Parts: sequence; structure tokens; C-alpha cells
Amino acid sequence: MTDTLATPAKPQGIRITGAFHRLLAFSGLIALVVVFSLASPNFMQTNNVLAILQATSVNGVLAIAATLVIITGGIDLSVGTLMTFCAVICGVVLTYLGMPLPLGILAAIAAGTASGLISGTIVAKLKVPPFIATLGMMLILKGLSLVISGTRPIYFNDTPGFTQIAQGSIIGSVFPALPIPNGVLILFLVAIIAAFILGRTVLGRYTFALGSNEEAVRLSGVNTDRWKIAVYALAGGICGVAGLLIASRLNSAQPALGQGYELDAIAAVVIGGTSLSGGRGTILGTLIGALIISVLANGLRILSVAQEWQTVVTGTIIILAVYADILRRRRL
Amino acid sequence: MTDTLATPAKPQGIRITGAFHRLLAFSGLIALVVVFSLASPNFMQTNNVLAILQATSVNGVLAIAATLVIITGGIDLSVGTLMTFCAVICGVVLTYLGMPLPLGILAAIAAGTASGLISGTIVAKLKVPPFIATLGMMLILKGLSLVISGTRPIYFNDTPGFTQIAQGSIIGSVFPALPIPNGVLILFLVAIIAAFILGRTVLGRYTFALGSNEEAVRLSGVNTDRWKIAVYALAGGICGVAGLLIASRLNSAQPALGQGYELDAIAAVVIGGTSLSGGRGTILGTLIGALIISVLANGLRILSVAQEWQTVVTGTIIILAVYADILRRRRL
Amino acid sequence: MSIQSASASAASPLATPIVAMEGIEKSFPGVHALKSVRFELLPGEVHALMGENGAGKSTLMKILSGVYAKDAGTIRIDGQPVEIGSPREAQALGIGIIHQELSLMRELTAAQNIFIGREPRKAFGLLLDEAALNDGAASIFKSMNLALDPRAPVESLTIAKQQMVEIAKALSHKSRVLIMDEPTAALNDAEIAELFAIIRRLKAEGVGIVYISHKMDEIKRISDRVTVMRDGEYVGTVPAADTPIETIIAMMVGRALTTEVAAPRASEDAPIALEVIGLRRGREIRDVSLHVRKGEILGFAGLMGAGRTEVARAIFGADPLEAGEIRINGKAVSIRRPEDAVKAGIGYLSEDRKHFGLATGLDVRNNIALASLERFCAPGGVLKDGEMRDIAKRYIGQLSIKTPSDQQEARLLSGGNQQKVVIAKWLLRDCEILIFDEPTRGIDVGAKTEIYKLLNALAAQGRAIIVISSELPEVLRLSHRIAVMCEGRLTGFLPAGASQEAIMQLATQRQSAVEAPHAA
Amino acid sequence: QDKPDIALISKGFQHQFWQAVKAGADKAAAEFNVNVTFEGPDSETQVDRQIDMLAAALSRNPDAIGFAALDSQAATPLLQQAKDRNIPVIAFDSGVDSDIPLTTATTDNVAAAALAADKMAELIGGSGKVAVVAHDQTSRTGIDRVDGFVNRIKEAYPNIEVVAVQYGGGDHLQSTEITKSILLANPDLKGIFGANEGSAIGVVNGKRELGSSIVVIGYDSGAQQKQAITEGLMNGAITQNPVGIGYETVKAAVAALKGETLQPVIDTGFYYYDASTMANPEIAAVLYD
Ligand SMILES: Nc1ncnc2c1ncn2[C@@H]1O[C@H](COP(=O)(O)OP(=O)(O)OP(=O)(O)O)[C@@H](O)[C@H]1O
Ligand SMILES: Nc1ncnc2c1ncn2[C@@H]1O[C@H](COP(=O)(O)OP(=O)(O)OP(=O)(O)O)[C@@H](O)[C@H]1O
Ligand SMILES: [Mg+2]
Ligand SMILES: [Mg+2]
Repeated sequence: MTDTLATPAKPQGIRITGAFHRLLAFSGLIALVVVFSLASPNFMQTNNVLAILQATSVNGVLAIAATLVIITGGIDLSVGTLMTFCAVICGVVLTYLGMPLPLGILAAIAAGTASGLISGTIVAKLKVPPFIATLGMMLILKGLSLVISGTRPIYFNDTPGFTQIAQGSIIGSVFPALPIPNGVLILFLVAIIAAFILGRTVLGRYTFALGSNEEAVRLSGVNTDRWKIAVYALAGGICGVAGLLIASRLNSAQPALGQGYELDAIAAVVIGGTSLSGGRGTILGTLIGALIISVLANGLRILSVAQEWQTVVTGTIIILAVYADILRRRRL
Repeated sequence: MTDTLATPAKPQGIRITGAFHRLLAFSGLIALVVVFSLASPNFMQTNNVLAILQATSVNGVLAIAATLVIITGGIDLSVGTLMTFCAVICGVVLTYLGMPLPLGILAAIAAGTASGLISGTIVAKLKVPPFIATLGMMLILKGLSLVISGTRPIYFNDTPGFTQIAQGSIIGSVFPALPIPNGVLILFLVAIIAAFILGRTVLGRYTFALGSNEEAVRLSGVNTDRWKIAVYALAGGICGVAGLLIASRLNSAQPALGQGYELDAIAAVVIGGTSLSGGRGTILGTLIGALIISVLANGLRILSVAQEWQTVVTGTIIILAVYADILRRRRL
Repeated sequence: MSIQSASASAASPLATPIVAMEGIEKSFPGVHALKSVRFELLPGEVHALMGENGAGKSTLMKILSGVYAKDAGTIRIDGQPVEIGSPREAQALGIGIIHQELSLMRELTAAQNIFIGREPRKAFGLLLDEAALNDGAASIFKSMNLALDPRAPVESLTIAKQQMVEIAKALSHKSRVLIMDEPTAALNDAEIAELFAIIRRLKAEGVGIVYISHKMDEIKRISDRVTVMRDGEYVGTVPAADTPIETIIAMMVGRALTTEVAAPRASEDAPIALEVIGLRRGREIRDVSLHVRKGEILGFAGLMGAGRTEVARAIFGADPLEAGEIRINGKAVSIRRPEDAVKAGIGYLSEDRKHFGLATGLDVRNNIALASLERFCAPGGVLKDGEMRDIAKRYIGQLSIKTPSDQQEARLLSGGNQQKVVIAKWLLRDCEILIFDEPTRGIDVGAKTEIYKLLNALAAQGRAIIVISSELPEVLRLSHRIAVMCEGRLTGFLPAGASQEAIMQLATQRQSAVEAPHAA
Repeated sequence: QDKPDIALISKGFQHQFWQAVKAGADKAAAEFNVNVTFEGPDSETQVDRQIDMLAAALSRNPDAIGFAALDSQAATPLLQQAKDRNIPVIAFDSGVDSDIPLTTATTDNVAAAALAADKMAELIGGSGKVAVVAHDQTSRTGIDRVDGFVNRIKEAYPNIEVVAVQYGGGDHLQSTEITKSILLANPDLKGIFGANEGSAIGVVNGKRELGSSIVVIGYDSGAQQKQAITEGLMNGAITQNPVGIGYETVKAAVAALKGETLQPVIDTGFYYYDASTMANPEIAAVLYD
């Protein structure tokens, strides 16, 4: 209209700022790594770095699932017990029914997706707040895991390759110097796929749009319910992957595990800068958040800090890390 | 301007709807009670009703604290471990330092208030999201409880009246037919005070206003930070009361207790119709939510439902109860 | 009431109406919003829908666009009866709408907002074609003569630009029926002219346009017919060209209205109430100095983005300053937060009521009391709710706020009535210095006159008032003195009665012609 | 249904140890023709949840109660109520500091953990660094097993140093990560004691993932622990007799209902087992999957 309005899009400027921004986002993580490296020579050993990455894999995958739901403005408390449920289903298919490995993998992911579909439907169609819908699902899945497994672990001893899913190292078999466990590879794969879906597909667009202003999306003639259900289903499928990872690491489906994992996952998401009110968030941030949590836990253990103090220090650093991130953003 | 616009406020009509609305809000709870009464003759026995109420007291008080914070649009994950921290502080004052009972009570509430002040300050001044601030505080308090107590329970055997705080019955000593434990009395007292503060005082008004549109409140010339901190401090003080209750019930301060309790408290709040996005909520609703949770747990136990199925049923009924509430509101 | 509806088919008596609504009923809890309302729209017609705040205009259009379900009545499209159950179905019928309240996804970019639900795709429909999306948005902006980066997140845009994004979104739908619910409330004259050019183009293409506005002059400029509603009822439909404004206003308010406000009294040498010296912050505020005297109304004119809002917010302490001094009654004060400003006697009515003015979840009573709660505080922090109620009711009466009760949630009020609630909040606070940013945005003619009277009365009581307005006639009508801004600088002061041309000249007076891009 | 109703309130539910106790109780229930319910909180820190469970069980008017107290004192008023209503109470797992329970079916966790220390010392040759991965810092079993192990090392093996005691909540995965950190921080570590099933499995997992060759002593049994011992990843483990605990508890309750007098303590015993002794009938009888 009037050219005074001309706010030239400064692609360069923005890109530089963006890259700088992204680099800085790592600052909390980098600071932690530096401190721990100085404090203990054992910290930066290859083995320990691999241990940290491996320790991030399950929580990282769960956190990615949680990120998707949180960006829509929801929350998913069921990620932990859903992971377990999927592991149990996989155990039933492989060990009790004796089916081949690919079917077990498929079953875990399908179970996760189905559960996500149900959560999503409860949220979208019945309009039950996500907190309650997924809290209910968390309890239901917890109970069902016990029921299905007969309250005992299911072992994968009859499926020899099973531990390789998380513990083997395809990369290591090609480059022996880089024995990165497959679990870590899968985490990054899931992250890349999730980031791609968020950034490049229609589903991703609606994920952000729903969290930003669901009513506006609806008024634009979009079938918001369907897309919301799709996001929950996708998140559920990702929890299925987490179920495979943990089952493979433990070479068993432990039916009692899982509750409490949702808090770590959501913490990783929020530390990673995703807003609980929805509409914004990144997978990269979530990965960093998950890494911060693992590095902290590992570092404090390596330093043999007494357990009760570990908790105190972890709490403090989580607050400080997020505060540092806030300061950084304010300055930019 | 023009008198055509004069739409007379119909206070009667609104009041009737309000009362009706409120009555219906109990419907989920009433339905549960009716079902369990029919299913088991033991359910409606005085002793069991008292047991249910007693079981509600701690979670109810925590849920009231959580309600206040949630109405501001925040969340408080630290209620559970803060409760424990206050119990431990009380134990230190009474048992380790041998001070008289009133000082112990004061210390617990003061510790809660102080911790709330800190959480509130981190949220309001440092702009750390409430989820992270209170997650951090949750861990810090959990660790500190263990440190201060030396990782073992502190018993109140030297303070004879201590168990009376929750377990005695002032009402019962006057009306022997009504042996309502003091813990339940305290729950209702806290509820009445909280409802009064929310409904009738400036602090309460700002609690709602902050949750409704914090920026608008700030631009109305209100020191939003100060009021927000006050709400967190009040919630912390209430957690102190919960700490006294649980310590009195267990006649000990159990330092490892508390984590996970925040979920039950928040669940009670949300089941009670308070919105996690802030700006609306009632203490009455929270009480009903807390009662629904206890009645469910108790009823399923009375019916000797297998534990794994208890979980499944609880999850399902929580979803259904909230769904029923949503249907009711939609109809009104 | 139906006497005036005789000339129903003024525009083109031969065409079948695209839209014919008949006997539409709608009730909300406590409000009978529409009482057997009828409405008709012909192809190629601009049909203005008029009525006071809360008359039911938006509700009627929300029914047509599938947002609300009607309680009773029939809707015909091209003569065929239809049921419109959702926004999607409305879109399928070719009905597009620009809502009164901005309904954008703030975190998404302008282009993403425009194409929501219709994203261009590639790779067999699997992937988003972001380039096509941005190009599409860019070409729409170009056709609107609008300089806006399609990739800019909506939350970084001013309200005016957000409004333009809404308009672009509606245009991109290529609807046969386009409803515009107060599209110009946030726009300035140049932008309005641009919008009208677009409307004329659409009209020529045979699109039927429903146009809702409280700006009376626009009705004459753009519309063919006018339908008036009052209090949820249909009053009549008249041809725009042959009907005097006064008649339309009389239909709206049910009586004749004296639109003339007493000419503003020139301010004498009253003491200076507020003085700011050398305010600075980045490119937005560049060395702004000004003063307002007691009893004076200082008008603030400028184009969109000139920085008027920024200056006001800075004075009020809502945003930080890099440099500058603020003096009240000659004494320097330190204002770091809105709290300090309010304590010092400054009130600020924001231009964006939804985000910065109204606590939408609170009821009307508490919104009115929000800035003055301590006034209703008994010892111990207990609120005197009875007193609050009485005062709230007084303002509801005084400003004719249409609400079923003072306990209605603010978000359920019509847009104009929400604005009145926010105004009431500042009136109650009783500040010595009042800054009103777009105070009459979305307010009906009757209420507008009422607010002008109020501002004059406040000035007469010795209050110092700054009025920011994008409506030049409003600035001219109210101000004792006019400050004009351009690109963050104050380019000059004009006396009352200055010409529009003089203002526009200052409003476009850039610091360096070389720096600035060429004017369109 | 006129069968006697016996309510067992345990310290846990989902863990294999408690499921084995439950299995023993169910076995006795079938044998003595009684109804048994079995409940326990999610974690051994939830003292008040257990109290609520006990209260609900009392409301049911059971004929007898079996109770594994997370904190004896906290439960005293309810146990008193049971006594007043003539409901016999049998304590199991760890004892209840009170004279209300008619008997206690239990294992001495301190002595059992001390045995683990002895075996550890033997296997690492009497000197070097060892660590403990335990399940819980504050629960009775957690404290007893850690104290039993650490104190025995301190008293009897001056050349052995306990360099770390960390707690993984009995969570297999968390215990795995903890073990890995301990191993990486102490490359010269000789052995780890995993103080319950989840912890022990975690230690085995950590050892395997890092390809370490330390000595591992576990606690409890379960298919995975048995397999680890068979495969040589775990050197041996302490087992209690959880099935026996559950069985004896119900049996004692039935006896109490019949009015028989009971011995004050039923020691269900504990055993050390390794690859060589696992198949012994005496051991095999107390191991569970
Ligand atoms: N969702 C709702 N719930 C309750 N009342 C409503 C709702 N929407 C509108 N109303 C009421 O219906 C009446 C008509 O509102 P509407 O928004 O249609 O007015 P309007 O003519 O568009 O006014 P304005 O010019 O102020 O925008 C008002 O009294 C309003 O308060
Ligand atoms: N949230 C924001 N983020 C980034 N820039 C902004 C934001 N709000 C305003 N601006 C920029 O600040 C400058 C001043 O805008 P402002 O809204 O204060 O102007 P104004 O004179 O009040 O105009 P009007 O009220 O007519 O829109 C403009 O360049 C605008 O683009
Ligand atoms: Mg309107
Ligand atoms: Mg402005």
C-alpha cells in the first residue's frame, strides 16, 4: 500500500541469525560437556560418549513423540507406558506366537499407532483435554501390559537378532572406529523423519497450525479432528519404536516399566525450547534437551556425586539451562 | 445511548442455572458412589467412608495448591516433593531439635511458603516456564529432603500429640457419632480458605486475571510478578499443610515419598474442570476430582478387583468422568 | 420497522440473489441475538450491513459462513435452500469471510496462513511446495499493492498488517460471496483506498460482497445497498446512494442523532501535564519529544507503522527505552513498568484489545475493575464485590455496553462492546493523563459520538489526553493540537483545524528520500 | 462364597519378586481353599498409598490380613484396628515393629547381603574396588541390603573398597545406565553387587554393553538372572524364597483362623546360588522365573 511498509525480507541476515541462534542453542549442552570433561578424564572417553548417546536413545525417541503432540498444544502422558505396551506386544508376537522378527517390529509400531489413534480420537472427537485423555491411556496401557504379559517379563531369547536392534552397530561393522550403536542411529533416524514431517509435509504444517490457533484452522475449513488424530497416531507409532529400542536393550519386555518416563520426555521437550502452549517447537531442540538430561545424569554419576545431591544439582541445572536459553533469545 | 439495548440482567435465572450446574457437577462422583454401594455392602459403611475421606485429605490439599497455580496458567510439579520437604523440616524441628509442636507446624508451613516464593520468583522474574521451574524445584526438594533427613525416616515419637493432627477427631470427641478425622477437617478448612481467597480477595481476582491474559493485566498497571509470586507462595504454604497431614498420618517424615504425587494432584484438578490453560477453575471442582480418584481406588479395592485391572478401570473411568462433565456443560 | 424495506432490490432487480436468508433465529445463553432476521445479497453487489454494537451483524454472518448453527430460518444460495453445517461447507458453496476478530495462526508465516487448508504440494502431493506457497502469497500481496514478506511470522506483524493478511487469505479463496466484517477497523486511509479498489474489481467480476463497518463515510463510498439491524432485528434495506446518512443512523439507533460534537476548545496556557524528551529506541522511536497540557487533547497522526503505538507503549513503560526522559507535572519520573506509569497517573488504552486490553476469561465487571482493584479492597484484601458491581453497572449504562449482565464473560461480547469495556476500565481508573490508541476501533456511530463527548468532558476536567487514531477526520475533530509521526520520528505539530493534506505531507516526510524506496 | 477372605498387602506388585510372593500365596490359597487378594503400591517409597490399601482392605472385613510393612510405625493405628476387630495379622517380608502380628514370614536381608559380600570378596580375591547398584535409598529392603553388604565389606575385608553406591529405582534401564557410568568412571573396578532383580539385570546389561569382565553378584532370581548366571555374565546371586514367603503367610493365616498358636518367626531362608548349584533341588525350588 504505502512503501513505508516495505520491510525488506533480509534472507541473508535472517539466515545468519538463524544459524548463530542454532549454534547458541547448543551452548547449555556444550557448557555441561566442557565442565564435565574438565572435572573427569573419563567423561570424554569414546566409550562414555557412546554410553551417553545410547542412554539418550529411548528418552530421545519418546521426547520426539511428545514434541509432536506438544506442538499441537496437547500433551502426552502415555508415552512411557505406551512404549512398554508396544514392547510387550512385540514380545507376545515374537516369543509367545513365535513369529519372525519383522512381524514383531511391525506389531510394536502398529500397536503404538493404534493406541495413538485412540488417544487422538478421545482428544479430538470427545473433546477430552489431552492431559486427561493421555493420563487415562497411561493407566489403561500400564494395566494392559501387565495383563497381557501375565505380569512377567517376556524374553526374546528365541529371536537371536533382537538385541541387535538397539545394541548392534551397523556403522561399527563398516567403520570399526565408529562403533555407534544402532539404537543411536535409530534415534537420529526418527529425529530426521520427524523433523522432515514437521517441516516439509502437510501433516507438519497442521501440527503447528493446530497448536497456534486451532479455531482459526477450523474456520479455514480444515478437518482439524482428522489431522489431530493423525499427529497422535504418529506419536504413538514413534513410541512403538521406543518400545522396540528398550526391549532390545533389555532383551526383554518388562511390563512394569514405563511410568515416570513421560516426565523425562516432556522435560527434554521443554528444555529444548518447545512451548507447552503449542505452536512452536523443533526436533533439534528436543534432541538437545534429551542430551542435556543424559549428559547431566552421566556426568554426575561419573563424578560419583552422592545420589541425593545428584538430584539437587540436576534440578538446579535444568532451571539454569532453560534460563540461559531465555536470556539468549531475549538478546537476539 | 439508546434504551433499546437495555437487556436486564436476570440474576434469578442465572442463579438457578448455577446451582443446577453445580449439583450436576457431582454427578460423576454420585454415579461412582451408587455403583460401588450396589456392588458391595461394605462400601458405604461409616468406617470405609471415613477411610475414603482420610485417603483424600493429602491429595486433596495438594490438589488445592495445584489449582491455584494452574488457574494462573502455570503448573506446579513440585507439590509432591515439597510436601515431603515440609514434613522433613517439621521432623527436624520437632524431633532433632526437640522444639514444641506449634513451632514444628509453623516451620512446615514456612518452608512450603519459602519454596513457593522461590518457584514463583523463578517463574515471574526469570521467565522460566512454570513446568521447568517447578520440575527443577521438584528435583531440588527431593534431593534436599534426603540430604536433610540423612535418607531415613524421621519419627515423631517424642511429640505425642503429633499423630492427632491428621488422625485425631475433634468432631468425634464432641459428636461421637461423627468421628471425622481432623485430617479431613483440615482438608475442608484449606478448601474453604482457598475458595474464599480465590473468590473474594484481590489475590484471587489476580489469580484468575493472570491466567486469563497476563499481558492485559500488566498493561492495566498491575505488578503481575508480585501477584504471581504470591500465588506460588500461597500454594507452597498449602503444600506445607499437606506435609503436616502426611507426616501425622504416617507418624513419620518419609523423605523418599512424594514424587509422582503431583500427577494425582493435577489429575484431580483437571477432573474437577479446571482448565490447564488457566483463567478458570474452582476449588469445589478440585475437591470432587480428588474424591473421584479416592472413591475409585477404594471401591475397586473393596471389590477385590485384581490390581492390574484396577489400573485399566481407573484410566477408563477418569476419561469417562471428564467426558460426562463435558457433555453436561455442552448441554447447559 | 419494515416500512423502509420496500426498495429491497435496488441494485439489480433482475438477478436472482446469490444469498437469501429468511427468518433467521439465534439465541445464546441469556441473549436472543437474532430475531427472525432476513438478508439478501445479489451478485456484483456490495451490501452494507449496519447496526449498533451487538446488533447481531457478526452473528448473522457467522451463521452464513457455517461458524454457528442457526436455531431457525432458511438460507438459499442461488435460490436453492441449503444447510451450512461447517466453515468447510460454506467454502464449498463459495462463501468466504474475513472475521471481525483476527483469526490467524500467530506462529505461522503470512503465506502459510493464507493457504492453510489448501497448501500447494509437490512430489505426488506428499510434500509441501513452500516456494509455490510463498510465490502465491507474494502475487496476492502484489495484486493488493501490499509490501509484505510472505515469510514473515504473523506475530511479528502489526495489527494492520495482520488484517491485510486476513484480507489476502479471503481473496485467495476466490469466493462468490465475500463477507467482510469490519475489515477497515485497523486500516488507515491509504490502505482503505486500496481495499476499495480491490472490492470494485471483485464486484465487476460478479462477486457479492457483504460489508460491515461502523465508518459511515465508507458506506456511501462503496456500497450499493444497506441493510440495517437493531437489537437482533431486521430494520430495513435501503439503496445507499439515495439514502442520507442521517436516515441510516436513525434506522440504526431508533432515533435521530446529533452527530455534531461541540468544537474542541482551544487549549489555553494550562500547565504541562506530560512532557517527554528525547525518547529513543532503535529504528522505531527516533528522538521523540512532545508535551501535553492539562485539558488538552493531542492528536497523534501517521501512517501504519509510523511508531505512534511504540511511543505510547514506551511512555507507559510497556516496552523498554534506550534513552529519554519523562516528566509529569514538571517532575522527572522513572517509568520502568506499566505499574509505575499508572501510579504516576498515566492510563493507556491499547490498540489491540484482544491481546493487550481484555482479560477475555474474566467477566465484564472484573474487566472494568481490573486497573482499579485496590479501590475495592477492604482491609485483609477482601474485595467489595457489591461496590464493584454497582460501579460496573454504572459504566455499562453510561457507555451502553450491551451485555446480559455484568457477570458475562468478556469474550462473549460483540467486538465493539469489548472495546467499550476496556474504555470503561480506564475511565474508572481516573488517570490524569490518558493515552487512547485507536479508541473508537470497532465502535458504532452512536457510541463513537458518546466517546467523543466523553473525551471532551475529560479534557474539560483538566485531564491531558493523547489520542492516536488512523482516522484523520477523527483526529481533526477531536484534537486541540496534532502531532504527526513518520518512521519513528515526530515530523511536526499542527494546530487544530489543519488540513488533511498538511497532515499527510508530514506523515510521509521521510528523513532521506534516497534511503526510502519509491512510492507506489 | 463362604471361603475365608485373606487380604495380603505387600510392598510392591509389579516386580517379579512380589509376583513370586503372590504365586506362593495363590498356591496356598488353592491348597487351603481360601480367597486371597494381593496388592501393593507401585514403589517402595509410597508409604501412605500402602496405608490406604490397608484401610480399604480392613473395610472389606477380611478374615485375616497379611502385611509387609513399608513403615511399621505408620501402620500401627490400622493394625490396632485389626486387632480390636479380632482380625489376625500375619507379617511378611520384613517384620513389623509391633506385637500385633501373630507371626512374621521373613528373610534376614542384612545377613543375606552380608553373604553376597563374602562371595564378592571371594570372587575378586579379597582386594580391589567394588560398587553397589541398589533399588532404593530409603526402603527397608534397600537400606538393609546396602548396609548388609557395605558393612560386611568394611568389617571383614579391609582391602576392598566400595567406591560407589547408586540407586536405580529397580528400573532395568536406569540401572543399566548407572552401571555403565560406574564402570566408565572406575576402569579398575572388580565387581558390582546388584541389590534386587531390576538392579542386578541392569548390572548385567551394563557389563555386557561395555564388554566388561567384572564380577557380578545379583539378588533375587527370575529367568533373566538365571540365564545370566548360566551364560557366565553373572557369577552368582542371593535368593530369598519369595514363593515360600507367600505360601507361609497364607498358611499361617489359615492356622490363625483355626485358632492354632503360631511361632513368632517363620524364617523362609536365603541362599546363594551360582551356575554349579542352580540345578540343586533345594535351590531350584526357591528360584522363580
Ligand atoms: N458466543 C456467544 N455467546 C454468547 N453471546 C454471544 C455470543 N456471540 C455473540 N453474542 C451476543 O450476541 C449479540 C450480537 O453479537 P454480534 O457479535 O453479532 O454483534 P455485532 O452486531 O457484530 O456487534 P459489533 O458491531 O460490536 O461487532 C451480542 O449481544 C453478543 O454479546
Ligand atoms: N511485534 C512487532 N514485532 C516487530 N516489529 C514490530 C512489532 N510491532 C510493531 N513493529 C514495527 O514497529 C514499527 C512501529 O509500529 P506501530 O504499530 O507502533 O506503528 P503505529 O504508528 O502505531 O501504527 P499503527 O497503529 O497505525 O499500526 C513498525 O515498523 C512496525 O513494523
Ligand atoms: Mg461484530
Ligand atoms: Mg498503532
